[in-house]
Amino acid sequence: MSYLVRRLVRGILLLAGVSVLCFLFTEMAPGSFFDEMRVNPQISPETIAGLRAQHGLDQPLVVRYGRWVKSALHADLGYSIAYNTPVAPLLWSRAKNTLLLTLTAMVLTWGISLPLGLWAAAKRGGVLDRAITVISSLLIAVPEIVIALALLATAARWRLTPVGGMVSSNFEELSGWEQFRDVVAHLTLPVVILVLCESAVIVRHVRASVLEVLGASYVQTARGLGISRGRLLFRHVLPVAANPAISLFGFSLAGLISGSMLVEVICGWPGLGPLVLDATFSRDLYVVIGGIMFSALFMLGGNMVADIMLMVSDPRIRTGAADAG
Amino acid sequence: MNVIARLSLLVCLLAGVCVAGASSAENPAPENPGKNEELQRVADTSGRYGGHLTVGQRAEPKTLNPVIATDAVSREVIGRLNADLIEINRATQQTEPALAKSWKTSADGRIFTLQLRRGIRFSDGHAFDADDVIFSFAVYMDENIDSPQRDLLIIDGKPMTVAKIGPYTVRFTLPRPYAAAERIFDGLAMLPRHLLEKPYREGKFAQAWSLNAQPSEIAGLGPFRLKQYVPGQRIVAERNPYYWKVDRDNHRLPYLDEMVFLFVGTENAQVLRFEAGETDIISRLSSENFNLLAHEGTRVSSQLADLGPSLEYNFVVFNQNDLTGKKLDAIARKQVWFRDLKFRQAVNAAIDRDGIVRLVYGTRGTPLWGNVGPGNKLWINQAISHPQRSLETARQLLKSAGFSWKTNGELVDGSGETVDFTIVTSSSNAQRMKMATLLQDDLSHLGMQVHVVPLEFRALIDRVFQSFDYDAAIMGLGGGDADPNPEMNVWMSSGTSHLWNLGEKQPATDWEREIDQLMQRQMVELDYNQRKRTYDRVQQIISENLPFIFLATPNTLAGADGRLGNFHPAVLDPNTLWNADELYIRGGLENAGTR
Amino acid sequence: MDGTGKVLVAVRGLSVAYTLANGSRIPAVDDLSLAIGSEEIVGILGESGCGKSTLANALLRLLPAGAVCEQGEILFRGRNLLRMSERELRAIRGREVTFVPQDPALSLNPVLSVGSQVAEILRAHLPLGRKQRRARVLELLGEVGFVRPEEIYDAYPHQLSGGQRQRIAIAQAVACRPALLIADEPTSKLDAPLQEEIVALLAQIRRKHGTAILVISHDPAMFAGFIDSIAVMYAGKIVEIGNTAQILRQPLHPYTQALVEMAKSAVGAPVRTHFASIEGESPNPAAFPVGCRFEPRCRERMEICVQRYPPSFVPMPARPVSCFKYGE
Amino acid sequence: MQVRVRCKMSGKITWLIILLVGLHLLLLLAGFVAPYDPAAQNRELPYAPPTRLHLWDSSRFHLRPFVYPWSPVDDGYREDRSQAYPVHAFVRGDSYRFLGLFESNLHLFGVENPGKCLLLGADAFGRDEFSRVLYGGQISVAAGIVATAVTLFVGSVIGVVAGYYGGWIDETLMGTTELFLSLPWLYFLLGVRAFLPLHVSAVRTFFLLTCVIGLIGWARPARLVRGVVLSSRTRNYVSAARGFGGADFYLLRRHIAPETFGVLLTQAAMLVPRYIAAEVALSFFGLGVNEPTASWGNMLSALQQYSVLISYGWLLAPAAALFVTSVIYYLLADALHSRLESR
Amino acid sequence: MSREPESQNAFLRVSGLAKRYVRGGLWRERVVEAVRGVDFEIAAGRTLALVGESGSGKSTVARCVALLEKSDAGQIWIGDTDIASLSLSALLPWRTQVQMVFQDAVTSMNPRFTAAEAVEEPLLIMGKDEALRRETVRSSVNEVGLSVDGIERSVMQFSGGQRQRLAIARALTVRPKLLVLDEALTGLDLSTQGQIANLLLDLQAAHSLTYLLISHDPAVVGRMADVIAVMAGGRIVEMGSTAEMMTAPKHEETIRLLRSARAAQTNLAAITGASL
Repeated sequence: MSYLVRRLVRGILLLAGVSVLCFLFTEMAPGSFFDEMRVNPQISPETIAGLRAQHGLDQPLVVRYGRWVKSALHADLGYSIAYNTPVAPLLWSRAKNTLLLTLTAMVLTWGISLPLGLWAAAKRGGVLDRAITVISSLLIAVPEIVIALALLATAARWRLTPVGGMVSSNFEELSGWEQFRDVVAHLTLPVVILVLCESAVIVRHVRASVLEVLGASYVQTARGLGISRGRLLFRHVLPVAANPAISLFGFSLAGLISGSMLVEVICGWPGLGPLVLDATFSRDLYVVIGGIMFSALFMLGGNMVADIMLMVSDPRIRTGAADAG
Repeated sequence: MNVIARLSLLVCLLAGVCVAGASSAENPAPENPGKNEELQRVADTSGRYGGHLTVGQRAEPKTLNPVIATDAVSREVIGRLNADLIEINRATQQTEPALAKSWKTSADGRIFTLQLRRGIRFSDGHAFDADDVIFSFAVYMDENIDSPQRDLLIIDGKPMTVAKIGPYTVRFTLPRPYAAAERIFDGLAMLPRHLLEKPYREGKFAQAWSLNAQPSEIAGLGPFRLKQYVPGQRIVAERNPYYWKVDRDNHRLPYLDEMVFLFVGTENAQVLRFEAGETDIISRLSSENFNLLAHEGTRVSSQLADLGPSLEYNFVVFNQNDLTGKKLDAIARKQVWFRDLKFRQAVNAAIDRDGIVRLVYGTRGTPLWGNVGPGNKLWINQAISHPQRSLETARQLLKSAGFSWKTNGELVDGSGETVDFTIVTSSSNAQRMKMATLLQDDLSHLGMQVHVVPLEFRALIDRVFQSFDYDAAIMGLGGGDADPNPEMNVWMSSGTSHLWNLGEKQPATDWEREIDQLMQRQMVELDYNQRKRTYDRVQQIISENLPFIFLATPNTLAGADGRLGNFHPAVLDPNTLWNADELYIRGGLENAGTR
Repeated sequence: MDGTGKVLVAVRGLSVAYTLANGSRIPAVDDLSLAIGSEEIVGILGESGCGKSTLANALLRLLPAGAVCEQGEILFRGRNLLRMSERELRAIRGREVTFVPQDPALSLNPVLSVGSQVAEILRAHLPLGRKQRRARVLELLGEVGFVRPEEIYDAYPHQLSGGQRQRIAIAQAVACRPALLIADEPTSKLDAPLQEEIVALLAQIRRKHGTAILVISHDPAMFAGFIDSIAVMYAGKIVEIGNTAQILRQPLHPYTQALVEMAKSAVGAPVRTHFASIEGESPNPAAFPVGCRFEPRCRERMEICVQRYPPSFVPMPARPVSCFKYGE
Repeated sequence: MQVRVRCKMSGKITWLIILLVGLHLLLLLAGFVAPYDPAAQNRELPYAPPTRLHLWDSSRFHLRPFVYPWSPVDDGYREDRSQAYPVHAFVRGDSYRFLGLFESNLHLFGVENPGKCLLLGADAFGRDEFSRVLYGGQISVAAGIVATAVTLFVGSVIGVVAGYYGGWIDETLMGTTELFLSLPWLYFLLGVRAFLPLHVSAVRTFFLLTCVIGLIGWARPARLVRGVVLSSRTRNYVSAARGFGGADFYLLRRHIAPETFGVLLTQAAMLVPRYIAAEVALSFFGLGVNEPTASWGNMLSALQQYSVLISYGWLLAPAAALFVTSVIYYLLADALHSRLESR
Repeated sequence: MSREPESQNAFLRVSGLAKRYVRGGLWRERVVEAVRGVDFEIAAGRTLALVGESGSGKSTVARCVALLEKSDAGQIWIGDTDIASLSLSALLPWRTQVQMVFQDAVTSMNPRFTAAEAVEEPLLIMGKDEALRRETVRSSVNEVGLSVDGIERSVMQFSGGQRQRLAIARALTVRPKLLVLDEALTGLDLSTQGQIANLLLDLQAAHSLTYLLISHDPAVVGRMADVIAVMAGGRIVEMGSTAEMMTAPKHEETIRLLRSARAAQTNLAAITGASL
């Protein structure tokens, strides 16, 4: 079987597995969407039971799963209890924003982490290397939510950037260029938070893999032939060190949808994060399951892209050569 | 790397997608009141037209359908787009005419005849009349729709009936006398029959007026009408040019051009964005955030309001539910203590309520000894005693109930079992978590081993309402209306929120039986003083028998941009937006917020 | 040294030592002097561990971590390489002094096309445009013996055979027409037929461009017919220097004698006869003998050999040799 | 230059280990070093800022530092200069169990009652933040390390097996990691909480924390380890050992698993602080360390409130402690790694 | 192709050996036929040399014979048993019969091991007790001419020649009958190469070992092998006795491979004046 076929089969199995486990997990979690209404003294249990029946929540798990699969095959991914609409459009309208945020963040994260990791490895033990060690430890040690809040507070106090949302409320009145600037301004803070939190880990990995490559004899050879340091790092070391980095990149691609949940919630970014988190806590099951399926799809795609990138970037893999004979 | 180049291209493309949006159109100027319109004049209001108000909401509304909306944020938006027949004035806590310009109550209090305003129109220009009222109630009462409001309209298991008497007259018949029945009408939005009858007939009512509905499909009688919904971001509502209220100078309300509901996600974000000037109004502030905004805020100007005690009451409830057949033997054993009044009294005596007010509410709160707090001026029983914290009293009570102490200070009951129980509370509510920690410490002075277990909200609800798998819980109730009627389900032994012992077939104790009778009586009693006396007695019984051990109530705290006029926050929900039609921006057409 | 032209590189009294993690010092090259004339091909003959690779690396100032040039100087066109900044060195490396590495399998970057790896050297040193570079690379590839340079240009190292890879390495090395090329065991990892081709290629490069070459090998057979002079190295020191014919025909040092003997007997002997070899192994650099370092393995050892290191004697013209056989 | 760096390496490792031992000793001896009982509330002093140590009073210099008590004012606290409390060493105070063994009430330092020496200020309940950081470290660091160990153990076993056997085993296991990476863990946590008894003892909480984290976290290290194994399984010495009839388990144990140490070390240095901080999230589901027991995670969760974070900066102390710990761990892992490499 | 009929006392007989590698590509898979229809046999106590360019398939043959890889087709007979058809567990006893010495001792020993650990590894795997292991390691190490002192050092601290000796010692611990020497003499100094070759010759005489020698060095092959088989493109293109092959090679590949060595030698001879 070729790689792609194997991968696709695995992907389908994965999606099936994820959906089954999602249903089991949601079954395990206590409470249901309508439970919040129980606290309201003015709503009767009969009403709640009626609503549950209306949404088929009183059906056995297998029946619900069957219905969901049917709906998933119609590309609806189930029906949101809270929003009273099919899940897929609900998700998609927000997924676009999530992608905008996470892709920007990812591009920046890698754009920053790669050179930094390279530099730190090249000047091992130097000031930058130490600074990176300390700063990345700081970023890893402090919970993301605290980092995010601190940055938000700074931005709010000094009026550096808007502190939430995706566009200003007068967005429609702006000209095209102003609209772009407006989105960028709103994007800044969540992106900075994401970049900080993500790069802490990536810089370290990049540094480790670059260190490994720096010792390779072809790097010594290139150095001996008078290739300048920067050129050596970017042209000669980086493409090789990229291999482990690409696996990591695969992770970040795979985590595109799910990775920014917290930041989206804190910054009020209108992405999947707030929707799915809200749905999780309000037990709007199908939105959660839809969100998970969505991110599982991304996970598959991300890992696949990473593997393909590996093939593209590493001619040894690409040409399927190696140790024959 | 090539890939990165491609990705950045994708980013640009996506940005393009998101940037492309509709261009805005100018709002129509408010139309002068016509002759045939029976408008309501708000005598003491004046303001100036223009501007928009941005409100930060902690969550995204789920629907714009008033009949099926259950969550607070949806209702907050819906409330601005719709109007009721009779309203509760949040400032006075009294009812006043709205779509019904007047009403008459029959002597036995069972028949309400409402005169509707003539000549007023829905926000799409379509006229409003009795048919709309009849249609609305048909929908609310439809069993297949399971509207949360339906339960309000069912009294003693029988629905109230509605009849059209004339084009502008409707009559409501209650199955039996019902005190303050007119208050029910607040919160029952009148629906446009011309728009909703079709989906209703087709059985698709629940799907109607979802967030994705076009503005043209939605019409209401509220001060604003839907202009735009951006998923995950905001709802923009624009002035309803046909709104039925005018100000002192006969200018048609509302003053604001637009209201923008921003979905900010969290309480933190709500505060941050208010602080940054991105939103203009904020409600349900915690005392810490209130202090933050008061002391360190960077807003150019803001008006913060501490409205004093709210209607919310926080309490500890011990699990006294009937656990037979529940396989919860460990809890059943502990219920011997929980059912012992002296035990509860001891707990009550040991609680440092002042500490709660200081540490949890930063002094912006009030200790509570009963279910009606000082915020509810009409109904509080001032005679209820406020005993000071006394560990000595608590120890005496425990001793007299047969408890004793081991040498290491641990409390044991008569049979030698260590008093050890858990308090569950919602992990998303920082205040109640703090109360639990304080309580734990207070009770440890009595030798009780108390464990605090924070639970995610629905998990908590599940335990308290369904599985009864808990020892004690800290919860909060109230806030909806000042009237005793909404409390029926809490205090009636058969009530759905009779938390300490849910689903009783009959009252388990004499005092519960007495409360049942008193509550029934106050419900049919039409005279305020008579009702007050009855309800005072209920409060008395509760404070003596401690089914709940009351802790404290937070103050209602709200804030708004300094340039917002007619900002009159109230204790009742919605604290800040109840008079949205009267809010205006001082000093110009531009919004005060920085954009 | 009877080189043809003026001296290109002069190594004077060079000592290189490694310091290990435990702090012990290991001398790899000890008070070594050597001169390479321009357009000259000099061979360093010695077994592994004798310090010949360290010498080669020292000439390029490419010593691995932990190795330090402790003494001496390396004069390249009169300028001391040991005193140069990294920047100055970079201008020399690859441009003036280049090298062909030992193992072509490891010395080429696995993820870059070989053509671009050659172009990299040009890019680093010569002000050529992209197109010019490519043309120049193709020319170089032709020069090192590729029939279809265009196809090779875009190939990756793993797609090439060992010999082809070594040709690429040579193309890299000669890309900027260097004055000196250092070839450290350029053929030891190659199949026999290829060794010959590479040697021929190196000889051709000298012929065409007048590049001085320093070849390092353990096999005297490789030097025959293409090297001008040979320096024999043993345990960090040069024990004998002379022109190739002289050394191979009449080796003076017992060590050289043994090496030449082994090489001569390598082929043609009957099946299952024992190979000629020198008993024992080269001494551990951490504990070099005080006296002659070859003494423990020497068939002609004398008393004095144990006591001190033999100075350089010149028993024949231009044939310095460090052995007490020739003096004292 | 390079030489000196190398020589310093082993010295560096020694220093880091000494630092690390010191840190852990400090946490272990929390009862002695901390001046107060970490659960003792001072309801008069909510959010009291760190006590300032003084050497000068209005008139003269004192050799022994002393503190002034905080007195509450409108928007915070002011020092009440009317009375000074000198700081004494080896004082009697709240009792604790020394090393969990015997009762003691001797503390490294303290001031006389009613004075309070709150080195890092107080939390919402007026509890001494300094004492809580020390006590909290005991649980958090242990949980972080054990959880990391569990994660890495599970991750490396699965990664090694997947990378070594390849084929359908690899497909299956890597599919499983993808599955695990995409599951709705929030729901899982809710479910886990529902199945547990309400009150979970400290030991079981600890066990639970580590299990939950380990269960959720193994997928990433598994994939990283797999990569290393993939490249190392084709090495000649592995083939050689197989040629001697070495069974898979032998090969894995003797040859392949040691190759993964480098990756695992790097991972460990990153995961320990991450996991300690992860308790912030877990405590939301009631799976964290419950009040009044301190842990760095549950202490940090107070900072999830914006107003607290802004107004009471000293409550970041556990983050600072976590930061210091993680820097030491990271430097150590890095040094060990490069030592392994240079061998 | 000429072949000496020695089958009556052949220790190893290989017939029709084939091995394919499947390389997974993104879209499709590629099949590389490394070895096709290889037949040869080695008499007990004799040496057969497989000669060929890198990539000619000789290493694959070596790995198949040394039971490191499973062949896709063909038989490998040792006595009456086709070991190619055996299951992994049934193979176990045969592993003591066939051992492999790799080209680069650096890569064939785990750098984390000490010399003693490396040498005793086969015994450890076979579950021998410690005393026996120690004794066998001692005798094997002695046999390859190394001192037992210092075998607790890391293998990385040994020189190339010493490591190759260690590798041979390791192979000897299980008393094999057939040694597969995969370029075991390549990349060493002349002196060291000579020493190791001599050692191998001595061992062969002492234990009547059979060698399958993989090499590209005509000097080594000419001295050590009784029979030379030349491989190209996964097949044996020419096979014959060493004398025959060295003096009268027929196939162009043989000529190419063996000529070059002579060329260098001719040069040397020309200079030194020695005669061949």
